[in-house]
Amino acid sequence: MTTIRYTTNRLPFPTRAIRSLSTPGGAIYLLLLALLVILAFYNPGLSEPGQLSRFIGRSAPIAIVAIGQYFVIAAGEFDLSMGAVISAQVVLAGNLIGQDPAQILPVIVLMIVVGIAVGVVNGLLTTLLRVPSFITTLGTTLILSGFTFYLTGGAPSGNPADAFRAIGRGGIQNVPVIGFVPYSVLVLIALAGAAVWLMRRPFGRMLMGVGDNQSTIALLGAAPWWIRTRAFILSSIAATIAAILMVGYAGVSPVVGQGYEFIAITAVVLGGVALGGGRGAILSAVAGAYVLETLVAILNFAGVESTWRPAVQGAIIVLALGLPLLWTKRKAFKILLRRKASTAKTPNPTAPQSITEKP
Amino acid sequence: MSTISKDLKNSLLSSTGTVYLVLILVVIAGACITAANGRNFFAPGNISDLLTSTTVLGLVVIGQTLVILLGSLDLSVPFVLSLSSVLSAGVMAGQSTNFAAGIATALLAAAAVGLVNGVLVGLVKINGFIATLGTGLIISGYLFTNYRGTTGKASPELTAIGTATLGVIPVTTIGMAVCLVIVALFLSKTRTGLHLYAVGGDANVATMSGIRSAVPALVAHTISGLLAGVAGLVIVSRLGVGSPEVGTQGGYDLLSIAAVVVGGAILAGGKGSIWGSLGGILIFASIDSVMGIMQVNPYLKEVVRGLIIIVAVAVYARRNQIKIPARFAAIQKAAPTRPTNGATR
Amino acid sequence: MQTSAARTTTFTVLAALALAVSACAPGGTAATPATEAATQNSWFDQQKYDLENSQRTATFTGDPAKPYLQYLPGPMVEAGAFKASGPAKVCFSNAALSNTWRQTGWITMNEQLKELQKQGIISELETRNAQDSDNTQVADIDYFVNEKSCDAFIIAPNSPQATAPAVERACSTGKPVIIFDRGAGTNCGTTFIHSVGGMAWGMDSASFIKDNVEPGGHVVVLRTAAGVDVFEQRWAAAQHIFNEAGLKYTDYITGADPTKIKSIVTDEIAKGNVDAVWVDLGDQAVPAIEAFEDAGKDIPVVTGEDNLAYLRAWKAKGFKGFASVYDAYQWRTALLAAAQLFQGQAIPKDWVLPQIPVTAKELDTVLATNQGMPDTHYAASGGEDLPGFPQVWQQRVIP
Amino acid sequence: MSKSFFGFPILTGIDLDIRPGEVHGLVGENGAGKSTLMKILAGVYTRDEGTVLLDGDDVEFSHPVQAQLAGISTVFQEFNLLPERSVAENIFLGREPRVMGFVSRREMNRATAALFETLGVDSISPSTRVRTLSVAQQQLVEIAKALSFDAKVISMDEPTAALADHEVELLCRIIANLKERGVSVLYVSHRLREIFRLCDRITVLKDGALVATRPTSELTEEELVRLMVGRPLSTFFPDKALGASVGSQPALSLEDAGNDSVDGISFDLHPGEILGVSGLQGAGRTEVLQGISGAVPFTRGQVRINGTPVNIKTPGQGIRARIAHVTEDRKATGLLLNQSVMDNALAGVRACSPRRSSAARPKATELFLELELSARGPDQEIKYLSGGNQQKVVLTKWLLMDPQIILLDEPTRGIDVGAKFALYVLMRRLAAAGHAILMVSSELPELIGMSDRILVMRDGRLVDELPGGSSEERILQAAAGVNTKAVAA
Repeated sequence: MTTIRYTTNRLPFPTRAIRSLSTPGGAIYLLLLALLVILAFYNPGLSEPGQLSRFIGRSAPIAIVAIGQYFVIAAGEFDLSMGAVISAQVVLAGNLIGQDPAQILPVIVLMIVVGIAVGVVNGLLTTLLRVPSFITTLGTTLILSGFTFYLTGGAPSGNPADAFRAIGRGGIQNVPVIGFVPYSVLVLIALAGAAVWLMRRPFGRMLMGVGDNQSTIALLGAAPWWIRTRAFILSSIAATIAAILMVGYAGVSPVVGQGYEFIAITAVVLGGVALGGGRGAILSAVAGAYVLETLVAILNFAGVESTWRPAVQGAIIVLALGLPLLWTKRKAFKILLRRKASTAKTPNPTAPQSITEKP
Repeated sequence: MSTISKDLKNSLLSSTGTVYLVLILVVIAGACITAANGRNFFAPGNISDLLTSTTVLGLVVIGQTLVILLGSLDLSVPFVLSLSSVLSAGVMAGQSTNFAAGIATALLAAAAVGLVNGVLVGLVKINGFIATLGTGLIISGYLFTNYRGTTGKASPELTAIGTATLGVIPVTTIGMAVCLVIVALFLSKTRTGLHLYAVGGDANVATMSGIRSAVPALVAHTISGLLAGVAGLVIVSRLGVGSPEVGTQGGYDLLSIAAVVVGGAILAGGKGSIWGSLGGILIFASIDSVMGIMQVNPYLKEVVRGLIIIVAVAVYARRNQIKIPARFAAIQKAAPTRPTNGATR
Repeated sequence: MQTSAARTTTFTVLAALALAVSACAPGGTAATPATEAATQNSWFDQQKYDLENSQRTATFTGDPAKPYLQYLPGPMVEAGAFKASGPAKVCFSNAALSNTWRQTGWITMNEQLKELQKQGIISELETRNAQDSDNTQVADIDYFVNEKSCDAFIIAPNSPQATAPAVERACSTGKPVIIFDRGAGTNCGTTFIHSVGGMAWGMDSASFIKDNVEPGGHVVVLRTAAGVDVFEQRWAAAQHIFNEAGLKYTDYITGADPTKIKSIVTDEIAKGNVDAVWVDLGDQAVPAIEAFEDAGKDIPVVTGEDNLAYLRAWKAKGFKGFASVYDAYQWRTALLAAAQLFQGQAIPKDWVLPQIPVTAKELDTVLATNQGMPDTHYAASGGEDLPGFPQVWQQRVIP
Repeated sequence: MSKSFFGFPILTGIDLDIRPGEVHGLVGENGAGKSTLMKILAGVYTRDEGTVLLDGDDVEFSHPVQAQLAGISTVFQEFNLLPERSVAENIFLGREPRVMGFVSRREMNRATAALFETLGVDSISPSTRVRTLSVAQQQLVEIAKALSFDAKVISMDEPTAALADHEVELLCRIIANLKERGVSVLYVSHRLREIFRLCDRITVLKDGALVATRPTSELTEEELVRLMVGRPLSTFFPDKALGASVGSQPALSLEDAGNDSVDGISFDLHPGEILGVSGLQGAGRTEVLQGISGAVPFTRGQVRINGTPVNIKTPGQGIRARIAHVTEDRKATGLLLNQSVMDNALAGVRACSPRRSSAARPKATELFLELELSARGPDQEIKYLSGGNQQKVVLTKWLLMDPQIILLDEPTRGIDVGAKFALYVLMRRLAAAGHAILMVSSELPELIGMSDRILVMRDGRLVDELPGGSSEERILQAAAGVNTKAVAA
């Protein structure tokens, strides 16, 4: 045991970056890079000006949803209501803005308010009534989508004004080098920046802390219930912003947002963020979202039969998470195979002391 | 059987009792509401409908209960169910001679998927949520690539089972009840069944007691797959054909999880019972049935379902608060007991 | 650290794997070879194809102002025992209300119901929605059968084969069983009401593409879902025509998710020339059109349906469009069929409704008639002569 | 029957034999190696050297179940029970009796009932869920479980720590019962009265080595205490004389404070003073600290801070009253294991005064350097640090919140000697700077070396107050209730 003296000097950034590549949260960037190379191989046009930024732009909603989900997962919870929030907000935007540009601002404000309300409900039910978030958000999903469809007659009446849709559809033309920059890329960059900033702020660290060990945080005089509730609020706001971008990008439809909660959870987990909370980096979750989207694009370009695509995604998920675990467990497996016969002799003498994590 | 009845009695006194209390209230309220509208909740048609809708979900829920007791989840059930339906109907092709082969193929495939889930969760130790999401996606790829729409044809025997009734009770419901009893027996009468509770409740205690946590995981997931397969067969028996979509159409993944939780189980594992889950399904089915009779707008039905889930679990969470024994409790008068901060997690 | 290193290795392996998967994938690039796929589509049925092809252009019996009561000459069903002495109860097992076409039809049906109730022909319509689930629908039909209070059944099956056994049980009650929309895998029903058919739908729009795209051209095909018979039939017919015309095509399953559609079309534009977009559901066309706009490309031939969102985009953007029609007014016909039986009138056994597509010629008229309707409305809703028109459809309140 | 151990790193050359039907007491101060010894016997740890002979056979266990099957059962301090399962299911977990391949619940319940009958317990039904039982009853279930293995030896680790008096009586009867049936009991306890009452022979451990094994009849309580204590450690402590301003207004004063766990707590804590709290496990020391800080608040009595009455009901209020509370279980309530060193240190400031958090960062660095924290840097995850360094970070966390009153619960538990000394120096320095420190410790030398005064607790009450330099014997006697005349009225 050599004593390492505490040093305030952090390692130079490149060293830290390279080191982090060997962590789950860092390796996702390698995977993303590899997939982008493959995508460029199938679609040489990707290197053309504007193409890459368009690709980033159209995937921005998923990345934003992943950011929202990250907050909740980091705090040790789930948010299954994100898809329903997106659908509800899309319908809201379609019905309330209509073709009247004057309505845009008030309706955006209303949407954010609705988003916050959903987050508050999710958060309070989970923290104060102690309903597991999986159930809470499943319940709010049903309630929210049921109500939206009931009130709007099953579908939004039509696309909102073009000025509103420009947020998700338009962009800045003729940018040097890049060519076209969709607004959604700017929104994503702003949000990701804000999220990174927020995670470094006291609130972000408390959020992480609550996911890591709620008791410690509670003894420091903070209110875990309020920290968690804010995570749910952030996630609902993220879903709302994603909804605004999606209405802009492709127009209204009640199916917009369907299944996004699972995509978001998958992206976050692929990004090395632990279910159960307290671990993982927010940008890795964003990278996880882009891994999924790049994969979909590759499958499109490669002409893989459309019906097989979910299977490829499923396989990637299982392998990406399973192989590392399998690698660390290979010893245990050997022991298991060897001791197949005897029941009394249980393997792994250190097991009783190991701390088992529960989701 | 006496131990089973004792077991039943025991669980009725515990949180399962709450579930059935809620169920009774729901049924009474339902009967009143329907009666107020000039309809009979207990009409044979309605009872039969209620039981039929309980059957398929019930089979899935039995498996899901095991998996949740273990502390895992099974999101692949809808796809396993569809898989079983297309395989059985495909192999049978309407021929009596293929009856057994069709059933065997479907159940083997379903159990195999369950086993794979079990390996991923129990041995590789991937989070059950993610693992079964992944296998579900893989199966869906297989299904939608190889089957476009309804396929095959049930053998006459299977169709006969699907339509047969004993009084108002469909034979398939009786089959579900048999599965329920078998799994209940498995849980209370086999070591693996008991160990399942232990692994889900506290993995450390299980290991200290010499239990290998992988075994219950493998068994629970395999049974869950197998029962989803049986559910697929029941669907084929009723529809006469297999379909790659029947599972996803029913939304059996989240609905079954919701039913188990409404039945008093906790998602973290180790607590819950088959009988509670049965109560959970019956609560859902009764409310659905009332709403069906009342012709409630389908979207409002969803709202009601969502409310039930949240309210039920909130009620159970209240009941489950831990009380700390007090050394000087006698001295104090009105001071409220307060759990330590750690107890909330 | 061991885990971490393993992670990196894994990801590298995965990346390689992904590469391998994509490299081995059939087709590799561009479009699916046409001839190979032609034999594959199990949904193609030459007989049905020929029949619907002839019905497309046939002359219909009845008042053209009331297309929902028109039919093709053929065997009729005598009302006979179905004649009711007073207002009768109809039970309706509906597959779902999960898309805008069904919602439009359902609104029309309810307005028609009010009329028939006023006239004292129908007392009540009891409805159960199966929410897109075959199993639920079977239970719903069995519920009606067991309750024994229905004087007639209307069934809009979720999938024809799967609901067949239950439909047969409804038939065995001896009460009239009216099937509409997707059809049942059994012939026991009193009548089957439908517009010409899915194949005709596909033929209409695919022929338009054939006429407007040079042989060898490339069509992007957007399919809502695999295995749903309505969509599969539309596609089977269109595929047949594309194959015959020597057109190349790439097909995608979209789930009608506009975001997905737009990404797909954008990628296709990036890959190279797209000469036409064929959709199997009107909702899919608008995002596809927008993808061309956003890419700064001219909009090629994009087919659609009679939903107003498409018709309006067509009008506004002036591309070569074509709207196949699958009449939403058949929902109304189903109820009228029951009413006619109760009144002792004969109805066609196979009630084929006209299915007249909207071409550039009719576009302005159709748009004028439907002014003020929401984008989700379908022009062929057939409610023009009902008292609630147009407010009820404009407000779009789902009963 | 005999057992021998030779040469452990933590335990060295322990040579111990337990006779059939004997109750063998194992005593020693904290850290003497009792727990390690028990865990080796239980199969939780493996030994490095030496042999364990059971009935003359050399045995080695790599898993608790092996030890149990061989006839050595252990009742640990933390229960290994599933709260949602029945008593019988818990007792037979992993080896449920089967009839024709099926678990026989009837047999299981019958066997459980029989076990309780042999124990003379009739209050527990085999089919009740464990979670509905009291702590004492759960303890009995653990004992029944240990016995169910047909144990030849049962070792018990502080079995009475959580029990009330009448429950202790029951346990004594049970042990007597076991003894009659020829079962040997290895009894670890701090409560000397029980040791003398129950044990036939007593083994004393000190610093991982065996001091003596004597028949109980040859020992007096005073002698035993003398054997246990006497570690030459005083040189490790920094000078005290830095200026406890006793006599000035107390920083903290409790008057008849109490709640569910403690009662009638009254004392004053002055600025510049280190007040030690001693007592056996379960005496209510931790609960007093929790009451003061608001973690588990007092429900009666009066607390004053600097003379002003306060009513602290939550940790947040405690922090606003400038109270720091370093908890006993670092991992469970003190650390954020997956977070970095810096995040842990700043957690407190961020939680209660986020605006000051950026200003706190350089201060944290200063403190780290001053405490000679051994870590790779601010970004290292705290779980990779040693216990001592973790504790330094926890202290830093609290100091950054500028407390006046510092509550320390077992501040040096699981910490190496070097880190301990650094902490002692820090404590002294803090006291000298006018902080008031209340320290709970089970390490008597530490209490004696550091405290200006020592409070002794027993059974939830304050029983004695001793001056700083009191002898270990004096403290132990008060804590264990050996010397009845020492009990304060």
